[in-house]
Amino acid sequence: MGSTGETLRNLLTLAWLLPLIGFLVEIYALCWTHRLSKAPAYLAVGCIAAGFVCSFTALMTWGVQTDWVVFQSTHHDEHHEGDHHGEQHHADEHDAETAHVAEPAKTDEHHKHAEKAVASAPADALAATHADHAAEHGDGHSEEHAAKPTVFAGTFYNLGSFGPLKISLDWYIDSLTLVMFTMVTFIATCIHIFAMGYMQDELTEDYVDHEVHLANHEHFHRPGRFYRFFSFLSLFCFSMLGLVLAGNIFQVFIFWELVGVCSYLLIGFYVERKSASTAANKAFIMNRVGDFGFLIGLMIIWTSLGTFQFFDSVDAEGHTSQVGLFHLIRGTTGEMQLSADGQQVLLQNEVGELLTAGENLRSIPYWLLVTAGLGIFAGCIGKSAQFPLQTWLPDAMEGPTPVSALVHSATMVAAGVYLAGRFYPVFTPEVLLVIAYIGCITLFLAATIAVVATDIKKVLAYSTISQLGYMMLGIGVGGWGAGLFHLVTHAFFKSLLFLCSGSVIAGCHHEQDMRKMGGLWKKMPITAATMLVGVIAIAGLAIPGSQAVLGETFAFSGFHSKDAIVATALAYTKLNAVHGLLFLAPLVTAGITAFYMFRLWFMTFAGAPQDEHVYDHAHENPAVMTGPLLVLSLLAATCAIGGESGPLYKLLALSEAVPAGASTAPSSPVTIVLPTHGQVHAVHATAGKFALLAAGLGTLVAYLLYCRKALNPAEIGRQFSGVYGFLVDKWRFDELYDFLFVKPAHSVGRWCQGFDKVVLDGVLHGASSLVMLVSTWDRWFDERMIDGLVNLVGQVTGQAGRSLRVVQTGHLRQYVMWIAVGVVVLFAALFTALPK
Amino acid sequence: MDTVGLNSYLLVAAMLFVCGVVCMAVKRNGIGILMGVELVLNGANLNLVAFARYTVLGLDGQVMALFVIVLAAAEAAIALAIALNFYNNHLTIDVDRGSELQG
Amino acid sequence: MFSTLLNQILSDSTGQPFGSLQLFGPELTLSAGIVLMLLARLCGIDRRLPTHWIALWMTFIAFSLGVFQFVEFSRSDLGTVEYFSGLMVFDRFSALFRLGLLLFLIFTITLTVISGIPDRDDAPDFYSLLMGASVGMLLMGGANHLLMLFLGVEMSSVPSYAMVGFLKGRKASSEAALKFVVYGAGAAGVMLYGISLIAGLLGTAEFPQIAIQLQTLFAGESAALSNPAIRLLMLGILMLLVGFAFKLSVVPFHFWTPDVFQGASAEVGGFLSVASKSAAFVLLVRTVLAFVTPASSADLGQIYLTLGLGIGVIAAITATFGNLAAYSQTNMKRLLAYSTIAHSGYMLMAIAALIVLRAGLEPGSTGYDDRCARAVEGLLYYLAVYFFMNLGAFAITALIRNETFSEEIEDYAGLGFQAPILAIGMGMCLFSLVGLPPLGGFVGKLFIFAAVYDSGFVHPLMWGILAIGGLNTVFSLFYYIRVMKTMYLQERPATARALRVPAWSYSGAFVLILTLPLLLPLGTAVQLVSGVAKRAAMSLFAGL
Amino acid sequence: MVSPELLLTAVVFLPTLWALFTAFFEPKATEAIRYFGLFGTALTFVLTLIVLWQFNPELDVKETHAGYQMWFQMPWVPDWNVNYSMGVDGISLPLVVLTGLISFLAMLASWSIEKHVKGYVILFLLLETGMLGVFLALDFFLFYIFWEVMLLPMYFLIGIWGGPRREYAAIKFFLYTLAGGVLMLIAMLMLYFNSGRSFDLITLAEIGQGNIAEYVFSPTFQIAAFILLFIGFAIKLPAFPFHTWLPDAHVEAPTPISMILAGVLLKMGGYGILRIAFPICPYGAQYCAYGIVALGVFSIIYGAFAALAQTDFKRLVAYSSVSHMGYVLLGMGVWKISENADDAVYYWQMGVSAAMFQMIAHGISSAGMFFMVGVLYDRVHHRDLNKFGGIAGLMPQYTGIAAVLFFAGLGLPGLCGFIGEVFTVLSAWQYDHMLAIIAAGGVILTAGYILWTIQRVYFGPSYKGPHAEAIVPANSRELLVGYVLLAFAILFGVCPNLLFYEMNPTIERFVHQVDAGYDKALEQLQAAPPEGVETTWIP
Repeated sequence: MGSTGETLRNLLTLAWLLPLIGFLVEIYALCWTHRLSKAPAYLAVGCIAAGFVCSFTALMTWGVQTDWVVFQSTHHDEHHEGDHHGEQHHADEHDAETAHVAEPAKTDEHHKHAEKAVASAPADALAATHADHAAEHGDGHSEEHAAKPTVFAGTFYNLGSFGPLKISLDWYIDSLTLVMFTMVTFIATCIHIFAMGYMQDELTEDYVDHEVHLANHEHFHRPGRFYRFFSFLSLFCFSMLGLVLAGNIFQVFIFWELVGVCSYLLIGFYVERKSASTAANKAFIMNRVGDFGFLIGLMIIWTSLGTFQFFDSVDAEGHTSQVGLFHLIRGTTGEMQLSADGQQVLLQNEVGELLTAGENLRSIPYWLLVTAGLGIFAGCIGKSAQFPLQTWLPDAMEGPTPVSALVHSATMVAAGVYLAGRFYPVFTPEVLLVIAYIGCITLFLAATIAVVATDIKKVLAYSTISQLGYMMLGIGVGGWGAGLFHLVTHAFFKSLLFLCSGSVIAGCHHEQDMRKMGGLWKKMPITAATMLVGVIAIAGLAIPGSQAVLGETFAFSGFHSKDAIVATALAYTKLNAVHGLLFLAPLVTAGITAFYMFRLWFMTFAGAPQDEHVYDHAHENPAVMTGPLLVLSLLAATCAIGGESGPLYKLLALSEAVPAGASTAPSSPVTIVLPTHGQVHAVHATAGKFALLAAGLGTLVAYLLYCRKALNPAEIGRQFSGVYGFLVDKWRFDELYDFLFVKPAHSVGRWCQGFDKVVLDGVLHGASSLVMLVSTWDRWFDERMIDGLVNLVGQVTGQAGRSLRVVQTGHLRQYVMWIAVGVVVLFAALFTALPK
Repeated sequence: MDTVGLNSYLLVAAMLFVCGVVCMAVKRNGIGILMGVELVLNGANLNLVAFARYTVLGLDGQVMALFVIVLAAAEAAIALAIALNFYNNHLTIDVDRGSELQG
Repeated sequence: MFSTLLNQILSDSTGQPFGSLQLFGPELTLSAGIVLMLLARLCGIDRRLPTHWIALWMTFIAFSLGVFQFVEFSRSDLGTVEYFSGLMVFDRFSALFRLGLLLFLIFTITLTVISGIPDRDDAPDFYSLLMGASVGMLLMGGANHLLMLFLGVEMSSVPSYAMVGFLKGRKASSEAALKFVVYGAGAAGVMLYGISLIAGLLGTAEFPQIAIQLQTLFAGESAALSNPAIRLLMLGILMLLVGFAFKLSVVPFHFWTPDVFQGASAEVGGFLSVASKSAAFVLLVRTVLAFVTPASSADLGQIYLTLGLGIGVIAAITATFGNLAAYSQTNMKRLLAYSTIAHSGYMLMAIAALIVLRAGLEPGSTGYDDRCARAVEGLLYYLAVYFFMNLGAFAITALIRNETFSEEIEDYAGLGFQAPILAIGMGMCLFSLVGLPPLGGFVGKLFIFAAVYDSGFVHPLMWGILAIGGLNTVFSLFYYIRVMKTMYLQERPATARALRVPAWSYSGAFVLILTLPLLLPLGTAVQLVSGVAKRAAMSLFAGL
Repeated sequence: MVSPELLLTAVVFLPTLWALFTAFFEPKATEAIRYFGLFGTALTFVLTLIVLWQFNPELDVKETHAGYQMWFQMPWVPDWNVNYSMGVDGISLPLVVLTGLISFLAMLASWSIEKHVKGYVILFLLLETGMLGVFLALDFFLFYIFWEVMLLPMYFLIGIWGGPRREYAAIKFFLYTLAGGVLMLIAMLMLYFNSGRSFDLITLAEIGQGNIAEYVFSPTFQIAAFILLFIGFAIKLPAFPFHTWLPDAHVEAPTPISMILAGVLLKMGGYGILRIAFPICPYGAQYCAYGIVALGVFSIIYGAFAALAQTDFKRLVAYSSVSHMGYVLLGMGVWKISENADDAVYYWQMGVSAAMFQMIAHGISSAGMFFMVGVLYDRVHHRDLNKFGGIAGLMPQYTGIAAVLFFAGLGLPGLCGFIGEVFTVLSAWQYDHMLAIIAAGGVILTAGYILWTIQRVYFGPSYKGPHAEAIVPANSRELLVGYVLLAFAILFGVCPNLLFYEMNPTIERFVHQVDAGYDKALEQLQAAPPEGVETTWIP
C-alpha cells in the first residue's frame, strides 16, 4: 500500500488510541492522585487535541498524496464536475486497492469490464447514465490520477479465523474517514475545553446535587466526579474514532456498541438521579433494538458473502485473498449484476469479474441483500434516533450539556448516518427508499415536537433528530454527498448550539426552561451572538441574490448542505412522482426548523426577562467556555463555504462509492430511479429558492410570535389543545412502547419465572410426592392390602376346610399366607407366560 | 385305581402339604403354626420316600427324608425356644399380639 | 465297605490331590470352635479367657486354611473337585466364597467385640450360633446336591432365628424371631416340597446329573406346558425358588425382612444381610447352572428364557419396591432392611441376565461362556462390595447406637461434625450403596448393568429392566442422602448427648478398615478383585 | 518435557493429595487451612499453565495421538478393557486452564466461609480433582467416574455452607445430575457393547465416524445413544427444560461455589457434548441438530425473560447463565448439511469455536458476576434487588469492576462475552434464519435485565436495604479476585485470537471428522436400511 498508507494509518491510529490511553490514565491513576485537580481534564484535552493534530496532518498528507484532486476540477462546469467526481473516484478507489499490484494495463481492463457490466445491466432506466459513465471512462480524465490511490486499507490484527472465514480488526481510510476524524477530533477538542469550565463545580469533595431529593428532604451530597467525566469523554472519543476508522462492518458494530455504552455512561453520569439512569438504560436498550437489526444484517452478510471487510485483502504474494464487500456487490463500476430472473445478485471480484463457486456463479438472493440492508439500517435508526426509535434521544439530555453536544448531536448520533453512507454500496434501491421515508417521517415528526418543547436542550435534541432525518433522507434519495455534507455541517452548528445552550444553562444556574428566560442577550452577549450564528446556520437562511454578487450564495453552512438535500429530493421526486412527499416534507420542515430555532433564540435572549430570579443571577461565562463558542461559530458559518463546489463537499464526494443514479431496480414491486448529479444540479436553483422561502417564512412567524408578540403563543396552544397536547406528549410514543413492549416483556418474564416454579419444578415436586405416595402406598399395601387378601383367602380356606372360628388377622399369619399366595400367583403367571 | 401307586402317595403328601400351609396361615397359636410346619415338611418327606420307592431316585430319597426329619427336630427345638421367649415377653403365645414391628 | 468310605473321606481316593476332610477343613475348624466355646463355658474358662477370643482365633484358623486352600487350588490345574461322594463340590468359585465369608465372619466377630453386643454370659451361645450359621453358609457355597442345598439353607437359617431373638427382654426382638422362624420354616417347607418334586421327577438329586436327566426326560418330547412332566418340573422349580426368594428377601417374599432387621441387633442384621444373602446368591448361581445348560433343548431353553425374564421382572420390582418403601422409614435399621431388599433386586438382575444369556445364546457361539461368566463376575464383585458397604452401614449404626442409644435417623442430627469418622464412614457406605463413583458400589452396579445390557441382545426386555435399574439408582439417592443430610446439614440439638468417636479408637479404626476398601481397591483398583472374581466365575463354566 | 503421565496425573490428583494433607490439620487452625488450600489451588493452576505451555496447537496431527497431545494410556481394568487414559487437545486445554484459574480465585473468595473450614477446603479440593479429571479423561469410564465424583463434594458444599434453602437446592442438584449420569451410563454401556468392548473415547469416535471396519454404530443406534448422552449433558449445561436445578443451586450455594458452578461445572455439559456426543454419534448429532439449536435459542430467550422477572440478585445472575449457555448449544448445533454449499462446514466450525469461546467467556464473566453478588451479600446479607441502590457511591472501585463484569455478561464489545455471543449468532444464520433472528433478539433482553439490575443495585441516591452500616469498600482480596477476572474479560474481549489460536486446529479437525463421519453413516443408511441395533462381539 505504500508508505502513504502506513503514514495515514499510523497517524490515525495514534489519534484513535490517544484518548484510550488518556482514559486509562484518568480512571486508574489520576482518580487517586488528582481527584480535585484539573489534571484529568488537561490530559483529556491534550489527548484529543493531539488527536486533532494527527488527524489534520493525516488529511494534509492525504491531500498531498492525491495531489489535491479536490481542488482541481473547478475548471469544469458544475454539471460535469458532479458526474466526474463519481467516476473518477471509482477509478481511484479501484487503483488504490490494487496499487501495489502495479499492473499498468489494469485501467484498460477495468474499462472493459465496465463496458461489459453496462452491456449486461438490465435496468433500462439507467442506460443513459451508464452510457455517460462509460464514455467518461473513455475520455481519459480519470487516468491522470490513476496512480494516486485515495483509499488505503489494511488489517490490524486477527480476531478469529475459521477455515476461509476471517474476522479481523481493519482500518479503512478514505476522504470520508479523514473528514470525520478531523471533524470529530476538532469538535471534541472544543467541547473538552468548554467542559473544563462547565464541569467546574464538580471539582469539590462535597458536591450537592439539587436534582436529587433524599427521604429526609435534603439534597444529595457526594464527592465531585470531575475526573470521571473526562475519562468517560476520552473513552467515548476512542470509541467514536474507532468506529470511523473501522475497516469492516463487524468492527463498526464493535465500536457501535462501545459508543453506545459510553453514551450510556455519560447520560447516566448523575447516577443518583433516577431520571438519568433510566434515560441511560432507555438509550442503551433502544440502541440495542436497532442493533438487533444490525446483527441480522451482519448475519446475512457474513453468511452470504463470507466477509465483513470493506476492502479487498491481499495475501503475502500480492494476490487478492478475499474480495471486499463493496467490490463483491458493486464490482468496479458501482453497478450490481443481477441474474437473468433478477432474483439473485451476482458477486463480482476486484476487477469486476463474476465470481464462481464450482460451476455456479456465486450470488446472493436479492431479497436477502434487501434484508441485510434494512438490518444494517435498523442499527442506524437506533443510533441516529430515527423513527420509530427516536424517543431515547430527548431523554438522553439528562447527561451534562457537553455530552449532549459531543455525543448526542455532533458525533455519535451522526454515526448512524455515517454508517448509512459508508455502507451505501450494499444498499439496494428498496433499502434506500426505506431510508428516505424513515428520514422523511423523522424530520417532520421531530420538528413538530420541537415546536412545543420548552426545555432548551430538548428543543435542540428534537432539532438534532430532525436534522438527522434530513441526512437520512438525503442518502435515501441518492444524495450521498448531500447527506454526509449535512452531517459535517450539522456537527459544527449543532455542537455550537448545544454549547451555547450549555453556556446559558451554566449562566442561569442550571435552569433549562426557556419560559423562565428571556432578554439574556444583555447578560450573555457572546453566547447570544454565537448562538444566533448557529440558529441562522441551522435555519438555512441566506441572503437572496448574493449569488449574483459574490459568485455564490452567501450563507452559513446549514443552508448549503440542506439545500443540497432538498435539491436531491426534488430531483428524486421529479423522477419518481409517486414519492412527492419526500420533497414536500423536508421543504415544510425547513420552515418549521427555522421557526422553532428562532423561537428558541427569541425566547431565550430577546424580549423581556420572564423570571427575575433567573435573570438577576445570570452571567456570561469565562473565556474557557466562550472561546470554544467563538471558534465553533466561525466554523459553523464557514465550513461549507462554496457549497457543492466548495472543498468540503468535494472532499467528501471523492469517497462516493456508487455513482449517483447507479442502481438497478429489478422485478421488485417498487420501481425507483435515482437522480444523477446532473439531474440534481438542474433543479438546484429551484430547490434552493423554495427552501429559502420556507426558512424565511418560519423565521418571520417566529419573529412575529415570540419577538413582536403579535400573537400569544399560549393562546394558540389552548386553541389547538388537542394537537398541542399530542405534540407535548411527543406523539405518545413512550406510552405506546411501554404498552407494546416493556410491559409485555415483564409479563413474559414473570410467566417464564412462573413456568419454572409451577410447571418444571411442579413436575419434579409432583414426581417426588408421587414417589412418596407410592412409598406410603407400599406401606399401606403391606399393612392393609395383604391383610385384606389374606383375610379373604383365610376365610375361604376356613369355610371350605373345617369350621373355624371367625378368622382374626395377625401379621405373622398373613406373611406366611403370602408364601402360599405367592406360589400360586407366580405359578399362574408362569403358566400364562410360558409357551403352551 | 385298584393298586396303591405313586400317585396315591403324592396325593396324600400334597394334602399334608396343603393342610400344613393352611394350618400355618390360620392358627393364632404359635405352637399350632409350628405344627403346620411339621405337616409341610412331612408332606415333602412322604414325597421323597414315595419317589425313592417308585423311581430311580432310590436310596437318595430315603436318606434325604432322614436328614429332613433330623432337621425338622432341630428347627422345632429352636422354634419352641423362640416361642417361649415370645411368651416371656408378651405373656401370650398368640402371634397376632406381636405387631410391634410394622411399616 | 466302611473302611473304603473312611478312606474316601480322609484321602484322595477320588484320584484328586485334595481329600474330602482336607477340603472340609474350615467347616471342621469352625465346628471345633463351637465345641471349644461350649466346653470352655462348661469348665468356666470363659471367665478368664473371653469367649470371643476363641471364636476369633478359630475363625482366623479357618480363614487361614481357606487361604491355603485357595492358593493351593489356584496353583493346581483342577477345575472342579467333588468330595463327600459328590455331595459337595470345590472349585475356585466356592474357594473364593469361602474366603470372603470367613473374612466376613472375622469382621462380624470383631464388630461384636467392639460394640459388645453379647454380654459375657451369652457370648458362647451367640458365637456358637454365629459360627454354626456360617458353617451352613459354607455348605451352601459348596452344595452339589439338592439335599446339601436344603441342609445348607436350613443350617444357616436355624441359628439365625435364634440370633435374631438374642436381645433378651425385648419384645421387638422376640417378635422378630418368631416371625422369622415361622416364615423361614414355612419357606423351607415349600422349598423342600419343591425339591422332592424335582428329585422325584428326575430321579436324581445330584447337580451334575440334573441336566443330563432333563435331557433324557424330554428327549423326543415337547417341552411345552402341555407336557404334565414340565408342569410338575416347573412347580418344583418355582417352589425351590420360593426358598431362595425367602433367603434373598425378594418381593413378594420379603415381608419378614424389615421386621426382623429392626427387631434384631444391628450386628445380626449386618450378618444376615450380607452373609446369608451372599450364600444364597452363590447357591442360586450353582442351582441355575445345574438346570440351565448349553445342552438344554430348544424348547427347554425357551422355557428357561421365559423364567429368566420373569426373574428379571421380579428383580426390577424388588429393587423398585425396596427403594420406594425405604422412603418413609425413620428407623435406620429398617431403612437398611429395605435397602437390602433393593440390593437383592439389583443382584437378582445379574442372575436373570445369567439365565437369559445361558438359555438364549447359541451354545458354542463366540464368547458364550465368557458372557455368562461376566454376569457371575459382576455378581461376585457386587457381593464383595456389598460385604463392605452393607456391613459398614450396619456396623456404624451399631456404633452410633452405642453412643446415642438410638437407631432413629432423626437422632443422627449433627453427627457429621461430632463424630466425623463415623459420619464419613457412613457416607462412604451409603453413597456406595447408591452407586456413586469412585466407590465400589458404582463398579459393582456397572458390572451388573453391563451383564444385563449384554443379555438385552438376547431379549430386549432386559434393556427395560436395565432402565428400571438405572432409575432406581436415582430413587435410592433420596433416602440414603436423607441420612447424610441429617448428619451434616442439621444441627445437633443442644440437649442431645455429645459424643466423641476419635479416629484412633478401636471403633474408628474398625470403621476405617471396613470402609476404605470401598474406595481402594473396590472403587478404583478394580482389577485386583475383578480379576479374581473373573477367574472364579470362569471356573464354573470351564467344567461344563 | 515432563512426562505426560506424570504431568496430567499431577494436575488431576494434586488437589486430592492436598485434601489428604489438609485432613491432618487441626480444625481450629482455620487461617492456616485457608492458606494451605489456596496454595494447593495455586499450585494446581501453575500445573495447568505448564500444560498450556507444553501444548503446541500447531503441531501436525500425525505427531499427536489422533490430535491429542500429552496422550497416554495405561491399563486399569484389563478384563473390562478400562484404561487410565488422558490427554489434551484444543477443546479441553482452555477448559483445564480455566478450571485451574477459577478454582484458585474461588478459593481466594472463600475467606468469607467461617464454619467448618477444614471440611470445606477438603471438599473444595476434591471437587477440583473431579473437574480437572473430566476435562482430561479420554476413557469413558474414567470420564464418568470423574463426572460423578464431583457430585458428592458439590452436594455437601451447597448443603452445609449454603443459604437457607440449601438442603432443597443441594438435593435438587444432586438428583438432576445423577439422573443425567444414569442416562449417560446406559449410553456408555451401549457404546461399550457395540464397539467390541471399548471405553476408549478415541476408538469410539473412530467407530462412530465409520473408520473402523469391524464395528459400526448404525444410524438408529447413534440417534438413541446421542439422545441419551445429550440429555445427560444438557442437564449439566443446563438447557431448558432441565435447568431448574441451576437457579436454586446457584442461589443457595456459597459465593465461591457459585463461582465454580457457573465458571466450570456448567462447561462440562458443553464439553461432554463436544468430546463425546458429537464425535461418537455424528449421525445422531446431525439428526438432532435442529433440536439442539432450537433448545439453545429457546434457552437464550427463556433465560433472559426469566432473569427479567427476578428480584433476587443471585437468581437473576443464575438465569443469565441459562441464557448464556444457550449460546453454547446454539453454536454447537449449527451443523447444516447442504449439498450446494460446501463451506457450510466452516460456519459450523465457527459455531463450535464460538461455543467454546462462549464457555470460557461465560466462565470468566459469570464467575465474576457471582463473586460481585457475593461481595455485596457478605456485607448486607440480603439479595433483594429492590433493596439496593447507591452502591456506586459507597463502593466505587467495586462498582467499577462489577459494571465491567456485568457488561461482559451483556456482551459488550471489547469484553469476552461479546465474541462468544455474537460469533455464535453469526454462525447461526446459515443454519436457520428464524432461529438466528430469535437468538439475535436475545441481545435486547440481555441488555434489558442487566442494565435494569445495574440501575437498581448500583445507581440511585441511597442504599435502601438493611445493614447500611456494613457497606464498606471492597478489601484488597476482593479487589484482587475482581481485577483478575476483569483482566481476563478484557484480554479475551480484545484478543479473542489468543483463545482461538489454541482451539482452532482441533476444532477444524473436529468438524471435518464429524462431518465425514456423518457422510459415512448416511452412505450406510442409503446402502442398507437399518434393522435394529447390531450386535457385535469379540471375546
